[in-house]
Amino acid sequence: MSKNSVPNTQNKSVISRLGGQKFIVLLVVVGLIIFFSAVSPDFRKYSTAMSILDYSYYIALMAIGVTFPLITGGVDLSIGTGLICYSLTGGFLIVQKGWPVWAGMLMALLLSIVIGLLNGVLVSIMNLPPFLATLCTCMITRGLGSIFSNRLGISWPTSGTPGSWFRNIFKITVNGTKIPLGFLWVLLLVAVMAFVLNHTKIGRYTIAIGSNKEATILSGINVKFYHIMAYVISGLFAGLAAIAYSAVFSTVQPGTGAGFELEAIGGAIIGGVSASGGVGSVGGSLIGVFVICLLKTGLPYIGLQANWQQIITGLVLIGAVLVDIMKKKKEKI
Amino acid sequence: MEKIKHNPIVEKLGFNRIILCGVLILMYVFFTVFGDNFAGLPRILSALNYAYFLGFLSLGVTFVIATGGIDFSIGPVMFCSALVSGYCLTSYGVPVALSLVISILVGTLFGIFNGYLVAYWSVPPFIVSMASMNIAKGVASVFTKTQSVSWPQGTSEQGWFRNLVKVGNFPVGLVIFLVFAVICSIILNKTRAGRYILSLGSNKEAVRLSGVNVKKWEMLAYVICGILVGIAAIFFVAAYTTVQPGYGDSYNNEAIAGCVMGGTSMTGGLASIGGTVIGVFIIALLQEGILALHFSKDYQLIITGIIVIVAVYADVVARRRRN
Amino acid sequence: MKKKVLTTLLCVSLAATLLAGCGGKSDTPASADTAPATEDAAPATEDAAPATDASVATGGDYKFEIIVKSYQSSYWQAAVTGVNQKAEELGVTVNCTGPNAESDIADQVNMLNNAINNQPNGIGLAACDQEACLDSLQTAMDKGIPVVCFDSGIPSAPEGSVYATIATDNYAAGATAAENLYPALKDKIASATAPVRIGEVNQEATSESITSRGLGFIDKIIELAKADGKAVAVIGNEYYVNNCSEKGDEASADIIIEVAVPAQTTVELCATEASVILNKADTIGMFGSNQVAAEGILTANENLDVLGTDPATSILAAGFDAGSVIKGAITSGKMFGAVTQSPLAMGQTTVEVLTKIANGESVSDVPTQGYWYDSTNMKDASIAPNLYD
Amino acid sequence: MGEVILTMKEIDKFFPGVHALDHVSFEVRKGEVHALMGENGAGKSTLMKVLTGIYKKDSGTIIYEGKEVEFHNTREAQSAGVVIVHQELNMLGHLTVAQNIFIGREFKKGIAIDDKKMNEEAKKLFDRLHIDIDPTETMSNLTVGKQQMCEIAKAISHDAKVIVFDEPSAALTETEIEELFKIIRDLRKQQMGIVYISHRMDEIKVITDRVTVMRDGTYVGTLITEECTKDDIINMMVGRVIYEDPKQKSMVAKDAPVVLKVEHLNAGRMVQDVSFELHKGEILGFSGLMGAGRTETARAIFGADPKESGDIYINGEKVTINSPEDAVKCGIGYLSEDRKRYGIVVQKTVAENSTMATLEKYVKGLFIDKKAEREVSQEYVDSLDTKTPSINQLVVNLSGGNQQKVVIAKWLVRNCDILIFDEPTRGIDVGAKNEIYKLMNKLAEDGKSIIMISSEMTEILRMSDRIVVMCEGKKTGEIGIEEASQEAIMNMATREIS
Repeated sequence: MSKNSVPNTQNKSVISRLGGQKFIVLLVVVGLIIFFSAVSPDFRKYSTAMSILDYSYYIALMAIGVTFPLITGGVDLSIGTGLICYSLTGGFLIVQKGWPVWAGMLMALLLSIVIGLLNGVLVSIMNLPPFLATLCTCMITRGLGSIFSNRLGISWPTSGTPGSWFRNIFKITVNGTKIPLGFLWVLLLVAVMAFVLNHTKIGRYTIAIGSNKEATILSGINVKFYHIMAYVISGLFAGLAAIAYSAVFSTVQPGTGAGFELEAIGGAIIGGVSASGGVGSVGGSLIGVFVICLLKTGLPYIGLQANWQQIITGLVLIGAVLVDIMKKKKEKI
Repeated sequence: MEKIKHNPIVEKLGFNRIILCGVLILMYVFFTVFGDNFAGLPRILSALNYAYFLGFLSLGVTFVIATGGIDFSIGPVMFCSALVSGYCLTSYGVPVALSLVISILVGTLFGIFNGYLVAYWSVPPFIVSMASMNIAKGVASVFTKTQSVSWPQGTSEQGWFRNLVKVGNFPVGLVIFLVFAVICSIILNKTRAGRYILSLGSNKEAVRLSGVNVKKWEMLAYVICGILVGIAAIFFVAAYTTVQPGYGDSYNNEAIAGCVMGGTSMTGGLASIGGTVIGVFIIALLQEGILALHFSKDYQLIITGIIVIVAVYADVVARRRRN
Repeated sequence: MKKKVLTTLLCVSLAATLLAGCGGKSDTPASADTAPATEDAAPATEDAAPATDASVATGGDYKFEIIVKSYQSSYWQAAVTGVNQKAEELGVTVNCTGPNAESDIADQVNMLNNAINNQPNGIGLAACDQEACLDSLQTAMDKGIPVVCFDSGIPSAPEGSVYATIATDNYAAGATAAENLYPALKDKIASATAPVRIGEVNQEATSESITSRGLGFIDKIIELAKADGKAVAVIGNEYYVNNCSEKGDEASADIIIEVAVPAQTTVELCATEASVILNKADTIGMFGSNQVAAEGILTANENLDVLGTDPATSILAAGFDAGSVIKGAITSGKMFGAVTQSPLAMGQTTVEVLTKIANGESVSDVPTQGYWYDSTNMKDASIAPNLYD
Repeated sequence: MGEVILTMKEIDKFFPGVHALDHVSFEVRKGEVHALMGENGAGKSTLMKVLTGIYKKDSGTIIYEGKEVEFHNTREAQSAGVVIVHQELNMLGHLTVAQNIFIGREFKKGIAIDDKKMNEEAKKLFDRLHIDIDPTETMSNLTVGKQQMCEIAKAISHDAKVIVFDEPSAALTETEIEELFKIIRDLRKQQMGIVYISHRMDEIKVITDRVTVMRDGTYVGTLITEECTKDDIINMMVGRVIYEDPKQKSMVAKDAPVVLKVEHLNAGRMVQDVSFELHKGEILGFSGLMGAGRTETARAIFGADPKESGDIYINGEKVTINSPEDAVKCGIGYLSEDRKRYGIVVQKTVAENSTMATLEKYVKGLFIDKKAEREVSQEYVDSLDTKTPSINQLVVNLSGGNQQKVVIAKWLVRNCDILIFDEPTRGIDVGAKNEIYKLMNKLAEDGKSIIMISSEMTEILRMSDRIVVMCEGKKTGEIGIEEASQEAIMNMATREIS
């Protein structure tokens, strides 16, 4: 028993497995890109890449955020309807109440933090199952969004009109070439949140809670606070996603948004976040999101009728998770 | 207070269920007082229309949640069942009775698919739901060529199936729904299937090590859910005629809410069919009442969310105190 | 016991605070309907209502229920504004409701049943689905509540239940778009050596109004092209291909009409479908058959920059409905033009007709129109009032 | 022994319906190892939890370093120098060793956590304790023993003045216990006050200076370890003498038939080429160190885990067992070492748990015959003397020993001929232990065959007719009870196989 060699090799295999999962998913992304490019010449255009990026920001941002509750062993289902709620609120204040754009955006972010806080309190202090608590806030944000905006669809200032500067956060045109600034932001945020997850107390305790909540409590850590923080992060990123969504799609309609969270969570899980908590990486979540986004945007390019796209997306989802399950099963024996 | 709690009936149903009943009655009184023309049969019938299909969905998902799993493909699968069978009826001339069977069959197939992946391949239920939700929508659109399907009107020759909901003003659907609820309750509490489903929701490994084929029983829960979702589809079209491909998600949350409000634990092992029925009635009454108060549906969602939170929190507190 | 009291208190206070959150807003649904009326009344002043005849119906103490298809797009907001304006003018009470999305058919049926139970003097209905409401219409008739359909008719309604229909002929409106778009493309088509492509994005293939517009556009293009001796083929979504006047043969066609319908009615999928078509080198024209689809085309163009008003260098896009995004695009030359209906007038007419029925006057169907507008005529008195935000 | 560092006086603690601590007093001196003993439920852990701030006391005083204190949470206690090494391992499997040790008080560099420094500090700590563990190792990759060492290292790293060991040896192998004792002696030399909670009498004699005994939430007395005998301590704990000596000879008839034969069983790293026979009416002890592969062997036989190769014969007939279902059909029952996770369904009643393995027999038509179910479970509640208010009680509310009896009843209802008891008395107090032993003997007498996996040498020697010893996944020896001795078994259990 005095030999360290046995656990050491095990350790390496675990690391390689985590990296491996990410690596496989990355390969899937590359494979999908190659496949779509081969089949459809239009897919190869720069503008297509721009579109895919544009449509991926909000899902990517949500996925970054939701990685945290997922790692605690929870989930946040409220981010999808939340996104619409925040965007509606911000847009309503800007368009109907004449607030400056920055103030509307700030308000959207504030609201997202409040909803995140509510989720955190429900889960951490009131001990409700995360699935359920966030299901309720999902319904609540859906309702609130409609009510805050008087049930009106809201169009954020379009490009060319005053107040459209916020669109430049995500995309600027230099000499006629469009630069996907938003993607840089997403990468930057991934780096920041990966740092937070791996090198700060918030991240460390997020993993600790997902790993063994009781033990974390007994280590004298203010678990309630850090547990809440995971949901606040998730909420805040839903708020950021709301701004990205508004900047890309302009018009936000009440009653929508349900389903966004599944894309984000699905992306995170494909990217290697364990549904039972403790394991996951922000970078992996991002890669996972691109699998979903590529399927969504790529399938129309190969001339597939829309209804088949959904079936294929469903099958790919199961396939991605099954590969992981099979691999774990093999390793176990 | 303590005395009430130890009354055998109360103990059997659970104190919180009794409170929930009270909430239901209070809500009715409230809406009658403040709503427009709320008293009377038409409102109740309208609320029941909503309660039927939602109720069957809730009953179904109760079994899945009892195993500690989750299924939020139920709404889209319900639509898929209604669309596929309805398309057979309207476009291929399949008789109504057979179409109804097809509807249940489609639901069952999805139940088998979900159950097999969860139980035998250990795919997390969350992922399975997500996938089968997409697949259900896709299959429905492919099958119907992306067309909505309207089932025959009550006045037409083929409209007899609407009698399942009501004959004249008599709510036949209520009777059928309650009969199914009783059957579900018996399955859950009096049969081997129910015993194993609840037990494996509480401690799957212990049940497996007792020599029980847990995979089979876990899958069965999803299949039962599928069957009930198929039935829900029938009641949906009998009340609302038209279904469109690509929708149905919004009913997931309400069905799960109704089930959980009634005391079924999300972590598995505890389920109450009676609670589910009350929960569904609360949601249905709420949606009718909110309209009668001239509020938008948004308020219904918010209030449902709050009721679920309070109900579950009460259960959490009660359980903590007991331990 | 202390703990129990405490927890109960907590529950109650939680519920109370959350409820208070809603309670505080409890006056909004009522005002939600009236607020836009007062705020947005300015752009659409009294000189609006081009489609209504001016006969004044004096309102009594009537109560009407108005049910719209959804609240999502500004189209419906304009309709509600019209309803409220007219109601105020005539001194009748209206209560506007509607589901969150046009796809929430069941919700709308519930709302209709609810409206009937409220026993109003009349109901104005923009039905999401033509079949789902029939039972309820029967009930309304049995109870003697008159129903007026607006925006979309219900052809199979029980005899006598619907007193009047105030609707745009969507098929004709779709054709209007084709009539205006085709001449601009004509030269390019004539000079083209290879087949050219005209794209059409429809948000869905199930709503009657959207499919009619889509088909109207396709059939008109086919008709116009044939007159010029060009062959047309329709490809893409099965429903449209099978229901247009002539699907043609893709191999031999001079003009290919490609019809796209996204997997779900979400904005980003509309945009994706649009960008697929816009990306094709042979595309010369686009049509988005409702606000979401038209905005999807514009969103897709954000990255492609292929839309414009000059057929020689860019793709010409036609939209449907108004709203600030589409209006902005037309002003800035991104979009060639669009068809707008007159939801404001439609809303007003609906209340007027309902009042007339309540007064015992006889009424008849009022057809409304789709108006083509582009950067040249947006300010015209006949068009401007219909361009809601 | 130095001056008194910690005094707990007249501590009172109520839980709903229970007077958990009834005016308990306790003291620790610098440089002493003070054993705290008592049966399960005697209040030892509760007392320590009051000390470290996990529970709030209802009355009484705690004087620490001459001042009255009250810690409100473990963190306060830790920073004052009072730390506890918990009975259950409180590790965070997904984090590294160093991250675990410094959880809650990470070194920081700006806002970032300084993992490098943590690794260095952890390394220093391990060097000080002469433990060989890589600080960057992921916790879940360590053996239970190493994990325990990490826990101790973590406790010590708090600059502790008082360390509470709550049953530290429960999961350790003999060699690891030796290591642990070395560390404890070291700490004692450094003038720390050490509280040592354990059930194992032998250890108490070896390592402690004083013994305080508790019973039913009350203080019974304090003895100087050197001046008392095991019997004295046990007497104080239970009020009666129940120490039994090893079994002298096998109770199995020479010609008893072989009911279970396992040949060349392979299942992963932990089960390599295991072969043995089990006779009718025999109690076959499986001994070995923690991690020797005994539980894995049992689980493989039972079909709970997949096996790679090997044959199983029951009553001479070859059988295929791919799942617990198959095993149960073959008449094998398995009582897991971890009752809560693998044995009972806590949210079900005693009756429902009793028939869990046999439910198909209690079905009338479509429905469960609840009357028959009640009858049979009542029968076994009576015959096993299970202490439960009623058979409708949820098992979660029963004590460990009684839960174990419910699990036994489950297999007896099934009428299994072969029973595998995996650590049957873990976490069960002395009185209940004896009852389980009696029951096992009776079952063997009735012709049932039993495989008993145990890490307690005394238990093995007391119960077994024959002993199989395993080490690192391989069977390293087999010995009849007549020849068996602690030394002989230990030899085999540590035998290196190349």
